[in-house]
Formats: sequence, C-alpha cells, structure tokens
Amino acid sequence: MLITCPYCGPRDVSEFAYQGDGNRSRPDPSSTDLAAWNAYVYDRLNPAGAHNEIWQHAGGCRAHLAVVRDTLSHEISSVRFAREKGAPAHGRRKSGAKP
Amino acid sequence: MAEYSAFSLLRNALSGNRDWKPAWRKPSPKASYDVVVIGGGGHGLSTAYYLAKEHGITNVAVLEKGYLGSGNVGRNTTAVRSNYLLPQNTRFYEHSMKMWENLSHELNYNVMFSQRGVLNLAHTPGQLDDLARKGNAMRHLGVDADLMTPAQIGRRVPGLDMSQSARFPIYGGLIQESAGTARHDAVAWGYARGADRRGVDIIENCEVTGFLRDGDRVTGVTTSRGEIRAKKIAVAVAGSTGRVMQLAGIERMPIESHVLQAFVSESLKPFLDTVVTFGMGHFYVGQSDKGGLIYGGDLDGYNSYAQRGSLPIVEEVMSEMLALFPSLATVRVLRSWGGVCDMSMDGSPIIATGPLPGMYLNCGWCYGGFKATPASGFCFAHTIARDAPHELNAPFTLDRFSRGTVIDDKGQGPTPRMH
Amino acid sequence: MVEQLSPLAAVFRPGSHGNFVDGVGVTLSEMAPGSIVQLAAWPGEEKKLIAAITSLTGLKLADGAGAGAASERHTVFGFAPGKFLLTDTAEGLVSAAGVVTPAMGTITDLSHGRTAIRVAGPRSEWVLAKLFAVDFSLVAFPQGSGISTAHHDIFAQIQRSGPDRFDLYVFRSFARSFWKMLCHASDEVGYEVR
Amino acid sequence: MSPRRRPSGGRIDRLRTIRFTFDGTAFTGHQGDTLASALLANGVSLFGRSFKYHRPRGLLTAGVDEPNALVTVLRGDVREPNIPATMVEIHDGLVAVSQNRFPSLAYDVSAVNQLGGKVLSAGFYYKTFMGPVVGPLKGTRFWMLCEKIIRRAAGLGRAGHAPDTARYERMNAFCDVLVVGSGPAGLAAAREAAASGANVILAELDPQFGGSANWSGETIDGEPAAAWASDIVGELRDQANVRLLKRTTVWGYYDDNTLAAVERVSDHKASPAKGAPRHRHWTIRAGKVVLATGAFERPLVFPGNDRPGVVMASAAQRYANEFGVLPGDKVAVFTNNDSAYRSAVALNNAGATVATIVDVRAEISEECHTLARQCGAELIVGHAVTATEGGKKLTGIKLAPFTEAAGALSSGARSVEADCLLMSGGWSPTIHLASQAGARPLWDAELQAFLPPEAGKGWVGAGAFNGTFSTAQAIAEGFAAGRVAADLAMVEIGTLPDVEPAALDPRPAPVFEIRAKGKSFVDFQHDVTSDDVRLAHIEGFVSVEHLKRYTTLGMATDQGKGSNVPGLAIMAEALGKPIPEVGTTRFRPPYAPVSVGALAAERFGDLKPERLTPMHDWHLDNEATMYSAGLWFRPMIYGGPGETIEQAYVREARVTRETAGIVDVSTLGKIAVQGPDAAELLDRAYSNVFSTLPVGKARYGLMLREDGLVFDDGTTWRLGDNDFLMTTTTANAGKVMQHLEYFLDVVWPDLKVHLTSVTDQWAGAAIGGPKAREILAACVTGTKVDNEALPFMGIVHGEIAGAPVMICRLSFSGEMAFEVYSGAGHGIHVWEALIEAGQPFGMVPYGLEALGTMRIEKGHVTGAEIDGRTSARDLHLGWMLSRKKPFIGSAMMDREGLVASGRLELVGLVSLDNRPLSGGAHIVEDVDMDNPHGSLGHITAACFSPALEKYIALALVADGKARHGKRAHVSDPLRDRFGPVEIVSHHFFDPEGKRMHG
Repeated sequence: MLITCPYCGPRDVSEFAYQGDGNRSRPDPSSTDLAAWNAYVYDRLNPAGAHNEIWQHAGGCRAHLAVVRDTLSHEISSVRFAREKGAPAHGRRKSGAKP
Repeated sequence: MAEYSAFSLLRNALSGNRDWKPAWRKPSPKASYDVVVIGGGGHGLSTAYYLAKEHGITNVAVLEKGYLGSGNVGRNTTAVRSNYLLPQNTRFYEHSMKMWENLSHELNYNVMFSQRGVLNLAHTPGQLDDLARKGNAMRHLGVDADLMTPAQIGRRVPGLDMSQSARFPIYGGLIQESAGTARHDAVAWGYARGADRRGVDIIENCEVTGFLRDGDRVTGVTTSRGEIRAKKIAVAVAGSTGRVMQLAGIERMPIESHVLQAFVSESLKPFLDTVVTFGMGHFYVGQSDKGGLIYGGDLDGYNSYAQRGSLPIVEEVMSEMLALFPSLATVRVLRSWGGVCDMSMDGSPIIATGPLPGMYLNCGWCYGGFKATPASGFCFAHTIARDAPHELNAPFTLDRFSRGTVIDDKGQGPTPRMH
Repeated sequence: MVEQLSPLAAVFRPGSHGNFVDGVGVTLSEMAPGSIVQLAAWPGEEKKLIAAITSLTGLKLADGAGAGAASERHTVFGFAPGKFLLTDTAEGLVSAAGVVTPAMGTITDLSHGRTAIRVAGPRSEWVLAKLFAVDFSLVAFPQGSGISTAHHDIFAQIQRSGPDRFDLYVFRSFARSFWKMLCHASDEVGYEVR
Repeated sequence: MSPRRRPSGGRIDRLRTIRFTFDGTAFTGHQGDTLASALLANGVSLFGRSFKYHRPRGLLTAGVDEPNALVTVLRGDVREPNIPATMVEIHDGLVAVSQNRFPSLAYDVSAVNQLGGKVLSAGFYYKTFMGPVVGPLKGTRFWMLCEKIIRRAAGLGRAGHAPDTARYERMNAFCDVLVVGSGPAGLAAAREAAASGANVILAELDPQFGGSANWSGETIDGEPAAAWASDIVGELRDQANVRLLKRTTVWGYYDDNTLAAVERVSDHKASPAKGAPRHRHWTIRAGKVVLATGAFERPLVFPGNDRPGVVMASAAQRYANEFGVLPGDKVAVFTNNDSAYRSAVALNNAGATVATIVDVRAEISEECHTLARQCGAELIVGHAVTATEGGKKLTGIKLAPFTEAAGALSSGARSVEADCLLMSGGWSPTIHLASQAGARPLWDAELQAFLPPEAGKGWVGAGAFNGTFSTAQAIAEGFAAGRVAADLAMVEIGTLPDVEPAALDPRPAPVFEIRAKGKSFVDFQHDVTSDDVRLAHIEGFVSVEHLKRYTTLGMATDQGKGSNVPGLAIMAEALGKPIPEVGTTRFRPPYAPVSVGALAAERFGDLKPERLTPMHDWHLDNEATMYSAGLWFRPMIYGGPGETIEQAYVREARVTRETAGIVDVSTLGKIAVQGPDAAELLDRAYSNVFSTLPVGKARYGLMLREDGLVFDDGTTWRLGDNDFLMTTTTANAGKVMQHLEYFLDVVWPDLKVHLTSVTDQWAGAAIGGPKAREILAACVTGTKVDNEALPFMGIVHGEIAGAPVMICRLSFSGEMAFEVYSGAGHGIHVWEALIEAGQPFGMVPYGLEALGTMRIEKGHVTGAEIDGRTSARDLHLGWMLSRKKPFIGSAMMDREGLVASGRLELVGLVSLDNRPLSGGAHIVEDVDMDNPHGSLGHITAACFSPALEKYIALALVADGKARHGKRAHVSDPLRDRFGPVEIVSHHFFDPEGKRMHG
C-alpha cells in the first residue's frame, strides 16, 4: 500500500502509523458527559468500504494525515493534512438497517 | 448417521468408499426458528451444537454467508492455549482447554487436538519476570505452567539460536504443556456434523442482508435466501461484526476489524513439536502434522475487511522467524493469507445479551478466537438459552468499557491494533 | 572548544572494502558539520522563515516541499511542512540563528543529536535503494532537495547534494548500527571509507 | 555424450562440462542444464517419492510447476529442501539429494503405504485415531500417540539446523512499467514501452529471457524464435531506461501496484561474487504492470498417470529443444488437444521414435493428421490411455476406445510399448498475479480454462496469459499492452509478425479424466486421486475450498498449478454442474515458494538496530555487563572480579548512598517542547500543572492515557518562557512523542507548539550521593552548585572540562543528586571528567540493577508498575491529579471500575525469611504449595536493599494500603519459592526525603 503524503509524496505504508477512526470528535475537555467520553474513547466506526482515518507519517515528515481509504479494496481516495480542517467530514456509508 | 471409527473406515474402504454420507445436510431455510445463529464459523457452529446438546434447543439455524468455515476458523494458526495473565481470561480459556481435551470424542470427529506445549520465550531478565508473573497467575488458578531454562529450551527446540551473541538472546521461557494445536477445519466440520445430527439446520451460501425489527426488538433477518424469523438472533461473526451490526443500525462498536496474516512453509520433516513464541516482537511458529511450519506475527495495523495483507508485515514476520531460527533461511514460504480480526478495545472478547432486545452478541475475539471455540459456544449457548451469562463469560460484557472494568491482558488501552 | 566525538569511531575503517576489484561503487564518509539546527515555522510564517534563512546563509530556497540548497559553508533543506534542517561547517549556528524570531517559529539545536553521513559515487542510488523505500532517481529526487524517510527503526533525513551524492542525517544513537548496515549494503559494489 | 543427449541443439554449452552429484552419485552435465535436464540426459528416470503413498515419481514438467522431482540442495551443512530439480541450474560442485525416502530412492519402505489403499482415502484421519474415552489413553492421549508415528513419516525434505551464512538483500525499485514474463508477448511489451522512454523493468523467472521462444521451434519473421528473442533482449539491454531481471520470480502483487519479486542471484554459481547476495528481494512499485506470464499445460487424469516416464508434452518438447535431451526413445502421446502434436514432432525431430498418438477426440483437424504423419506416429483417435505399465519406469501403455460425449470407454483395449508418454490436457493461463490483485477469473468454455477478466486498474495482460495461444497474436497483444502500460495512444499494428508454423486450434476437448480401474492422480505430490475428489463430493465437501481442505488438493509445493482445474472439473462432473459453479480458486502470494531468507533480507541476522549512548564504549571498557532495554543497551552492573550480580549491585548502591555514584541516563526520552503555547500543552498533557513552573526549574509530571490510566512519568525542565525540555521513560519515549504529536496535529491544531526529539542531542549522567555536590563543585565551572544557586529541582548552566553542561538537581535514587546534560558529542569527555572528579571520593559508576535497588528503596515507580492497567491512585500518585484543570484522561479516570475496592495497589514487601524475592512471584494470605490459589497480587520488582539490609520488593496487591503492617506470603510455584513477607509502605527508605533535599 502507498499513501501519498501531501508533503512527501507517495510512500510505502511501512512509513506510516495508523491512528484509527478519523470520525471521532473529542468532547469539550471540561465535559463530564461520561457517555460522550465513552463513545469517543471506545466506540469506533468500522465500515466495510470508505473509511475516514488518521495516519501519521511517522517515518517521514511526521504530519498527521486525514485519509479516506476503502477497507475492502484498500484503495485511497483522498489524503490531506489532518490539522488543516481538524477531523475529516463524514463520507461514511449509510446504515443498511431496516426501519 | 454412522459413527466414525477405524471399523467404519475399513468397512467403507471395502465397499469402495461409496457409502459415506454427507457430513452435514444441506437444508433450505425454514420460515422461522427458535434461534438463528448468524455466522457458520467455529463459534456459530459450536453455539448451535451446545444450544441443542445442553439446552435442548434444536429448532436452530446457522446462517453462513459463504461456505461453512470460510472465516477465521479456517484461517488461523491453530494454537490452543490458556496462558493468560488476567484471571477472567485464564478461567475462560482454561475451561475451553478442558473441553478441547474431549472434543474429538464429544463430536466423534478427530479434531487432532495435540497437547504439544506452547513456549513463550523471554529475552531479558525483566521479560522472564513478566512470564513468571503470568505463569504464577496461571498456577494459582490451577492451570499448568512452568519456567524453562535456556538449556532445557535448547534441548526441546532444535534450531533455535541459543547463543548469547544473538541480538535478543534467550533467557528462558514459560511453557504450558497442556497447550497445543488442533486441526482448524476439522473443528468446524466436527461441530457442523454434531449440530446437524442434533437437528440444527446449517445453511450455507446464505448472506444476512438486514434485520427484521419490531421497534427495538430484532425479530428475524432478511437473507439472500429469503426472510427468516426467529425468537432469538445470535450474532457470531467475528471479523465481520462491524458489517453485521451496521445492518442492525448500530454504527459504532468498541471494535475495529484488522487483518492478520499467516504463513505456511513447504512441508518439512517434522522437527518442531512445540509451538514457540518470540518475546521481542509478535511472532509464533508451530509445525503441522503434514510438516508445514505454520507461523504469523503482528497485525497489519489498519482497518481492513480485505483478507489481504501487506508486504512490510511479511518481511517483518520472516525476519523475526530468522532471529529465532537462523537455519530456516533456506526454507521456503508456500502460502500466505489474511484473516479479519475483531479487535476489541481491551483485547478481550464480548459474549453478552444485546445490544438490542432479541439479539445476542459474540465478538471481539482479536486473534485468539480459535482456541475459545468450545467455551465460546458453550457460554454463548447458555447466555442465549437463559438470557443471562454463564459465570465464565459474565465479565465479557459490552458495558465494561463505560464502567471501567476492562480486561486488558496486554495493558495497551483503547488502541485495538496493539492488543 | 571541546571537539565532538564521532559515534562512528569504533567502526570507521578508512580504506577500500568489499568487492572493489573493479573500482569502488560508493564512497562513504562522515561529514561532521560544526552545527546542525532545525528551524520550524508557525503556520503562515514559512516565507518569513525562508527569508531569514537566506539572510543568515545567503542560500536561496525555492518554495515547495523538500526544497533545498547548499554552499561551501551551509546546507539547508525542508524535511516537513514548515521545517528545515540547516547546517554550518562552523559551530555555534544556533546562537547566530537569532534572525529567526519567536514570532516566526522555533530553533532547535541538533548539532550533537544527528550524525551526518555522505554517500557518494556511481552506485549511490543502488546502495541506498537497498535501505530506503524511496525513489532516488534524479527525476524524483532532484539535486539539492531533501526528504524524511526511515529504514525500519532508523529515521533519516536525506539531502541530494550532487547527481551521485547524498547526505544522510540519522539519530546519533543509531549512527553506528546504520553505518554497519550501510557498509554491508555497499560490499557488493565495493566501497571506500574516507 | 550420454545416451539421451542429442549431439546438437538447445541452449546448453556442450564445450563446458559441469560435475555434480545426485544422491552421492557423480554425474556430468553442461552449462545451461538444469538438474532435471542433466539427470534426464544421464538416463535417470526416478526423481522422487510422493507425499502419502511414497510412490516412485519422475519428472512431470520442466519448470516451476513441477510436483514430483523435489530435491534437497546441500551447501556444506546448509540444506535447502524441496527445490524442484527443474529449477536448479547445475554448477560445479552442486550436491543434490532426493527426499522423503528411506533407505533409498529406489527402495523406500514407506511405499508399503500404497497397500493402505482406500482406507487411506481423503480425510480418513478425521474419522479415526480418537482412542478410548476412558483409561490411560483417554482424552487426547491416544491421538497424540498416533500423531507421534504419523509425524515420523510426515514431511518432504528435511530442514537443516546449521545457520545459513549466505547473504540476502532487499532492493526497492520504482518503474513506469513492469513486464512480468519475457516470452514473445512480454518482449514485445517491454520493447514498445521502453521505446517511449518509460522506465521499464522486465522480469523473467528463468535463467534466460525468451520464454516459449526458446523451445517452441517456431520462426518469427524468418528468424528462429530464440534468435528473435535474443535480438530484442540485446536491444533492451542497451537502453538506460530498462532494467532486465532474469532468474527473478515475481511472486506477490500487493496493494497500489507494489510487486514483490525474488532474484536468485547466486544459486547457479559455485560461490557468489564477493558481497553479492544469494537472493535479492525486490519490492517494485510500478506505474503499470504487463502480465505476460504464459500458461501451464495440464495433466490428464487416468490410472497410472504418475508413473515415471509420463511427462507433460510441452515439457518434453522443452527438454528436446531447449536442453537437447530426450525424455525417452520410444514415445507415446496422449492428448485432448492439438498442441501435443507439435511436441511430438519436436521429439521426432530430435531423434525419438514417436510410436503412437492417442487422442480422445474422434475427429481431429487436417493439420494434426499432417503432423502425426510427419513424425511417423500411429494416430489413434477416439481412444484414451487407461493404464500405464512398468515398475518404477514406464514400459508401455494400455488404451481403449473412448467416446468423448459420454466420457465412456468401450471394449477393444490394446497395449503399446513406450518408455515415455507425453500427455496434454489443455492449458491453464498463469493468472495468479492477476488473481492476487483481486481479479476474479472467468471460465472460458472454448478454451476450457480460467481466463483473467478485463485488465485491472493497475495491469494489462498479453499473450497466453490472456488465453492467446498464437505467437503472432501474442506479440501483437504484447505490443498493445506495452503501449497501454506506457500510457501511449493506441496505434494500428501494421501487420502481424510472420510466425511459422501457423498456430493450431487452441480448443481442447472437455475431457479431464479417463475413468478406469486404478489410481488416477489429480494432485501428484499429495497423492490426491480422482476417487478422493469423488469421496469429498459424497461427504458433502463440494465447494472448491472444502474440496481443497478436505483432500489437500492443490496444497502441495506446486500449489495446484496443474491440478486445480482437473480437480474442479471432476467435482463439477460429480455435482452435475458446470465448472464455474463449483468455484474458482483465489490465488494468494507467493506465486511460487520464496525463501524465508530472501524475505527477511537485510534484516536477516540483524533484526533490530542497536541504540547506543555516547558513553557505550566506556561502559564496555569498564567491565559493564550490558542489558538490552528496547533497542538501547545499558549497563546492568559493573562487575568486579569474581562478583555475583547481587554483590555488584549491592556494592554499587551502598557506595552511592555512602559517598557517590554515577549512572548513564542518556537513554531517557527527551523532547524539546517549544513555542508560546508550550506550557498550555503541558498543562493539558500532564495531570499536574506546568504553566506555573518558573524558568530554570524542573517538575515531576504524570501523564494519563485518554482512558484515565497512567501512561508515563518524567521530569520536565523549563529552560525559557516558551522552551521546555521534557523527559520520558526510556521505554515510552517514542510513544509519548506520538501521543503529543497526535494531540497537537489532530485535536489542538491551534496550539503553537513544536515538538522535536532531542533524546540523541544530550548525553545524561546522574550523579548522586552525599558527596555528589562536592564532586560537581570540583569540576563544574561557570556556575555555583550550592543550595542557593542550585536548589532542589533547580537548573544551572556551566561547563565541565570546557564543555557546556546543563545541570538539574533532581533525584531518582533518593540521594542528593544531579542530572548533568552535555552535548552527546561531549558525552564521554564530560563523563570522564566527572569520574575523575569523583575518584578522590570513591565514587562508583552504577548500573540498572543498583538504580533499580535505590528506586525500590524509595518506592519510585517504573514500567513494572505503570503496566497499562494501573491508575494514579493505585500507585498512590492521586496527589498529582490536578483538580484545577482538565487534562488528558481526567474525564475517564473516575469511572466506577477505576475507583472500586479490590484494585491492585502499590505496596512494599519485606522478606521475613531473609531469602530473596523475585519479580513475578505472587502474594497470598495462606501458602498452599501443592495447590497454589488465592493470589492477591504480584511482585513487580525486588532486590536486596543495602540500606535496609533486607530483601525487599515492590508489589501490586489487592487493597494493598489496607494491608500495611500485615503478614502475607510469597507464592512462586514456578520457582518453588514460598515464604512469609510483611506488607509495608512502598516508601522504604528516607520517606521524608531528607537526603535528597540535603
């Protein structure tokens, strides 16, 4: 797998450290809403398909990247610096649940 | 259906092997069942088996998306052990171990459980203390564990680099002699045959596409082979938990799906009778009865449902193998494959009622699910039948994260790829 | 001033090694600049920082990822967004770098923390390609530019200082291990240490 | 010249004779021979034994798909097992031996397994060996007894235990176009792509480029195909943008067009060139891939199809044309398609008598009639071979009339004498790499083969890979593929190259098996017969994966290259379904077996680099025993003559507490935290407050993880308003850095802070003990070090022996102590100056053991206690949890499970029987040596305390604090150590800290 770092260009996946689900938003630091904290710390989106993820180019420029990657094909559709807009916007699939 | 035995083997051979019967039927799904188990892997099949055997619930269907056993039960590296640090895990896996010891008889199917020992190596005095802590924890729960000296290890495991000049010299190890390996496919087939003989419908090529709901309650599933209603729906799809729960409208779970690669070498004259694990990285190796070295290492480290690994991990695993066994450089890798692991937030499984009414959940096995197969099915069946956990799976709840009662054997915290 | 000791001293064997009968493929040397300094700009301050670097060293730096330049005395290249590695043959660069104001960014002295190794010669790309998953061809990695990459656990910043010449900056504690790997990788093409 | 070697022809160099041995017998061959061709030339027909039945086996193929002729190559003590003889190039001194036989290849006692016959059918072991339910062999014991015997018989080659001293290397490559396979299609693609200026890599698994051009016997544009190929290779070789890799197997197709290949650099040489590897593992990142990997000829399944002397038709043609060797004198042919006729002609041209051609088809083309006549063979159409005759060598075949439509034999059997039978069951394109890339193959009923689907995103196919069996068409496809891959506009190819002779009809008859009495092999190596496949069907193992797993079909070292399609076809017939409904196999890496050494490559023998402190060499020169801590090496003790470890650390700790000691702390993680928001970041990251820390002072800090458990600890020094130096534990340096970087980059991008790892910038020496200050005062210039200038947690800057230093007064040992940081390049210089200054006071260097001893005495925690499961309160560090501000982990640290009773808490232990305690021992209330139970917790660290003159330990014990003053017992059944202890506070020594505050 290659990840195209916006600074360094395409690099081997071995240079990157996975930092997981990029859809999580951290509650306000002073929040005492334990459910919100629990969701942030422990719950993850885990789609079979396009997934917003955070990767760090740990063996390169060390920037954190917001990556949209398909978990079935491993194809990457977008990469940008995570810090530019915070966490990436949701591009996740709709639930298939019946009402 | 005929019992399997040396006698039946001989009798059938004499009649040209034409009189064997299918190991399990291929029924069409009925409109409704008491229990529908989603997932025809080891855990789903054993759950169905124990529902029938222990609880007399035989109006059960096991739904499998592909061919039976196409998930992790046929993709793992076959180790069976109960060498855990934390008592919740040790008790559960040790119960499983005891079940393994009689599984071939229980199922009348030789699952080739071989208690050849699993050896964890230590490469620093500190690691040896850590192993002693774990071994003593096991001993205090009645589980066998022993420390081995380098000399003992050298005698037992030929080819291991025992030199002090090794980059990570071997200071000793912890062995669980009762641990070992089993033939993974046979476990799935044996449970399938056993469940089938008790009346369970095993339905292959039947993909669940959605859940039927009555309010919050799940009342059935839609599948590629039609709608099936059920009083209780048990989900045992480790590796695909994210996908299936999404069908039920549950987007977020304390689980990530990760790919773990495994490797088998060409067949060699057996020389490695013990399963050996490396202490300075994630590496483990055993040798099958056919002679192939079966080994693996770390997760690829990112979410994936692809059952396909990446090259850097291949290289990593091979270099770790040679760090232990420098002579195996000339041995050749024959096959590699990837399995999708349900990585939970503390490295321990979830076997519980819920999260929706009518639903029961068995997931989060990380890469340790194979050895749990008997106990997992046993406990899950109990949980489904009684609507309450067995004491062995009582700690493995879904709410342990919010309550802070996590069971974190590796102490890595909520970083699933590290467990 | 007390001289810096090289971490390579114990394994530094000047002379020709490996398969050098048909000439040496690469020359390996330690550069030992007097100063190695990291300059890092705050978001939006990168242009000012580059201007400060120019005023300090006289080196003109193109805008863009990994851009770099070199003179007899100084080398500089970008290795991460807003971050640059700057060297000086003389010591004490960190104090001279006051032209970089706190409003622009930060200065971090790494003169002791990084070991600079030069790989030069016709087979440089071949030897480095054994260690790094990076395209070293001149098209992909133009002269003067820099990159950050890693050889397994060993982090490295690399500047191409000539068509067949690369300057590698590795963490000092890893330098001896890295040097041994580099020599091993160079055996096949023959190498000279000097 | 040996009897089977033709006087001329092929690529071998008859002027160069090469000597080698096989099973101890000396043979000769020629440069260019494989072990297979050389042995064949010497009249050898028996090459190996099969896996289960130990049946005698000869050569089936001439390439990488060989299932039978596996050998072990010996290089000194180093063994390389399971190498197909077809893939071994001979060289002087080559030593090869056969495998899986005892006592010899010709007489193998395990051949008795064949008598097991139908009892040893597929999966028989699942049905037996379960043993009794009660008695001494209950449970798993009977099976394990059987397994012992089975394991003695199992396996193919034997692995050696002598370390392999060969070199393996890795190479990273980048190209625009990777062409896999150098047959006519691959060469055409490479030439076309290269002409455009694209960077091209051409990889060929054989020792020479050209593929089928080397043995087809065709002419291309009037030139022999081999010469045509070598002309193109010559052209390519001169181009700077082309890299030619022969002996290179592209074995893995990974994500984003990352392909893995192994180049056998030196296997064909008696010894490698200096510094050259044996294998080179290429990781090729390609813009586009051209797959021109050809096709494999498939065996036919009929009784006795495994007898030595039965060989694939194209392989025989290769032996004749490429190596000048005849696999037999009197040849018969058995086919379901046209291609074998060309093979027959080739053998006839090379001097063999072609006695008979047996074709299952009742009607064949005029060309085939002509070809049969041309080689003088009796053509018997509408027949099938029903048996082979002979012992370990073919002497003849039996045939009978056969109706293709019914698949049935009828009476009228006859025999034909032959010492070699060429068989051809059609061709399977080599689609493995495309399959790895995710393509689902499509069944082509005309060609009776799985073809790749339309080109994938990253690759394009050409030639036989696509099911194109005409050389002229293959070249045209190669040309087109080369243009596509190089991103060129498609142009009309003028005229197809003129290839002679013209292509034959590629469509075989859909006949895979001849059902007659006797064992008919589908998977040769694993002895899977057509009856085994049918048994799998009867028992319901009907999906392709079940078939493979139940019968082991296709799991042998040839990975089913020849057996997959026949196996599927037989299952399809049993099911009464078309082949594609049974399924297709998804191929996984590697395409062909790859040496572990090649994949470990540059890390073979050097798994991890060593990290060394600036003072490393000094430690070694001063008798330090080193200890590996992660990648670092640190002194464990400085052993005096005859000292035990305990004596050494006790001496070091005692002297330190009496006068002074010095320890290398350079491995501590150090992070420069710089910028206007540096203090704010620290306030958020640490559980305690740092924004109030004055410049020139240090503070001990504690970090939690988001889940509220303890993450790491260390001191952080404020060097300027916006400039902090954070220290971390050695083990967690990298993790802490990543943790902070994550928050800065992802969660708090607004904070203006830069983080830089400066671990390697600084050499650190901690000097402690009652005399420490005097020693410092003796060597430090430029600053005072007295209590006023350097109070506890104060920082000063000065010089030691001319080198700038930064000194912080802090203490891990509990003594009056100082951490002296200098530039790493000055590390030894400063260290030696400190040692010299300490000499008059009797200062000693101390290692990790003494460091550990003093920290245990003080009750300081390290990674043994911060084990990822403990909370700050568990470690009695609750006082460090600020209530004034939120910080990472503050929201989660009070969850019910983390504040519940019964948690493991840090305590001290004193051995009451004056015997040592050990890390990992457990604590119980009442000892039960026979049945240990009731663990309350465990020892995290233990030592003999010279300060207390007792064996003491730190432990994590349930409700530990409530147990202070109580007796308990260590229970360490693993090391057979039981005994009484007293549970005490973890502050053993100087709990008020008088010594460090001075």
